[in-house]
Amino acid sequence: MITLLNVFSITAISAGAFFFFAGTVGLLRFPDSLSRLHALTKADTLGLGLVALGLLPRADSALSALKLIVIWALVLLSAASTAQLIGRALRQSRR
Amino acid sequence: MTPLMLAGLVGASLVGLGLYGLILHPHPLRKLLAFNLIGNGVFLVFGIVARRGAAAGFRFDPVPQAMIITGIVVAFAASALAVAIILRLSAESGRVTLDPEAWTKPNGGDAT
Amino acid sequence: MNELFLAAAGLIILMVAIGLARILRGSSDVEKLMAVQLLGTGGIAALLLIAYATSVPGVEDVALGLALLAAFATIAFVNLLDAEQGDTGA
Amino acid sequence: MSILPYIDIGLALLVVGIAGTTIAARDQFAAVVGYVAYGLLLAFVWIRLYAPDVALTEAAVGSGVTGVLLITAGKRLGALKNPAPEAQPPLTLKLLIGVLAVLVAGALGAAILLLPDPPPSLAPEAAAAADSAGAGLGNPITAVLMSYRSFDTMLEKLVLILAVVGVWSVGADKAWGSAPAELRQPKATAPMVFLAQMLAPVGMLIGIHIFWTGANAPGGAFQGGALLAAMWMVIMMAQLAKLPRIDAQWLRVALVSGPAVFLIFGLAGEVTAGSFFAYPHSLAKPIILFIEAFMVLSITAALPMLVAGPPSERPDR
Repeated sequence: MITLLNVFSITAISAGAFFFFAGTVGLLRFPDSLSRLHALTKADTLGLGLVALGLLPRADSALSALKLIVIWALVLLSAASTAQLIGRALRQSRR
Repeated sequence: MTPLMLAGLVGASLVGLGLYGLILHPHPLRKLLAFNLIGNGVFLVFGIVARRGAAAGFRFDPVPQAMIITGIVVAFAASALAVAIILRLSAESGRVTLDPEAWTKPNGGDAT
Repeated sequence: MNELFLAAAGLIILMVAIGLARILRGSSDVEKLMAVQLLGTGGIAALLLIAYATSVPGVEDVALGLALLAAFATIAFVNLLDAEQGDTGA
Repeated sequence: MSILPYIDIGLALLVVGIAGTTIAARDQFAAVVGYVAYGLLLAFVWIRLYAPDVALTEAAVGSGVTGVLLITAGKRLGALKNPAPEAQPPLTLKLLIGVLAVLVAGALGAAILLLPDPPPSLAPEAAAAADSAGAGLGNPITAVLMSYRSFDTMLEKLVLILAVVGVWSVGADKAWGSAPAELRQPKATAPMVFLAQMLAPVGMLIGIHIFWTGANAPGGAFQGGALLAAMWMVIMMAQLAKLPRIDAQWLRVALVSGPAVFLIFGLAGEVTAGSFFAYPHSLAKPIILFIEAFMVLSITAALPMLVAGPPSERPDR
């Protein structure tokens, strides 16, 4: 059971780190601001979610585990909405 | 090189950077920002002392940490007061600079 | 296991550093807002990993606070940029 | 062979690098964004020093709210983007100041490298104080703030109020009593309103939780209050609420309530437990939480007022 959980943690965290890598590659390679914003907010949010998922089995208590999930939910909400806000501001500044 | 020493050196460099900015930037808000950097550096150096209390059988020394927390809030209050005074100063004088030469010149320097 | 956490944290910090360097060198003001966004996600992930590996207690609350503040700072910055465009554009 | 030292070095370089960017940045806006990023990173360093309480305070007050204060001020100065390049100081002066800064930083660094061994510590004393007066508090930092150094904490609240009074008093005479200038002029956009409506309730819950849990775990009145203040500012930025007039009765009561309650209990300690700021042993925890609740109220009211600045009669200035 322990090893199974460890494998789960390792897989999730490795995948999370990969998505951060992908997000940064997008940030460096994409041609314009809007697509860079897209790479940053989507890939990194997914990466954070996977990292939080991988840390779940290691949480001290049920409350800590719940907080990890809330952190992800909070970042999901704020990343999606602030991406909208930044995107709007980008479009307006280009005009 | 322990993490403690490293953090202390970060604090020392922050003080240096802040000092440089505080003296050289003519813009008042930039001076304020640089001053905050100095403050953070000082807190960090002070925090090293907090962490070194670990040798006495604790993971940290709570007294300096509590004082740093107090210090951060007081630093913010002082910054807010400084901002208010800067805004008032520029509203009265029409200038946004603390460059002494801009103030001594008869009517130059107020580019903004 | 802890070493793996740290390795992942190291990789994420490296990515955040590269991203920050790219963003803060960028030309437009609005793009610079992404720096805060980047720290709001990558920073929190690295923070959680490091704290779990070095067993710092109660780090979830710090991460919650950071997530809230990253959103707060972005809102404040966008708000002022918008207000500025409103002044000149309309 | 651990990776941790390399992560530490990388973090240190990153913090110093971003701090350098804020000093070197050409325009005000880039400097402030850099400063907020730097503050969030500094929270990492505090986590590495096993100081999550300080990390949270630094991130909330040191970087978040201070950043918003600076950017709001920059906008009001109309100098968010410096239209004309400012006169650069001469190169010799730059070099001179650079050498001075390096000398000061070097001296500090040397002092750190040469710290005495074994280190002096107040931890045993504080732990004893936490055991006696702050009984029942699992978080030694809260115990220190609320009992061992309680006088400091109360005076610090007074400093916050003094700062608010100071900020209000630099406003124009005619504007006295009216509300500070709005944090935002044009109509709020739909995503902003949505985000504020979703974020603020959750954020307030988290702020209250961090205050509540501060008795036993990292967190406390400052951190919780700062988060609540940030959420109040979000609400005002999305124009879901207006900035209060500075002569509003409730605002003033909220501002003063923290230190006032603290002082009342401190004086009561003189009568019941024999010394100023001493709490009866069995009631220490509920009393401390009660005082802290009012301190949270004070901080939540004070921080947005400090950011909003002096009262203004016109909608924009």
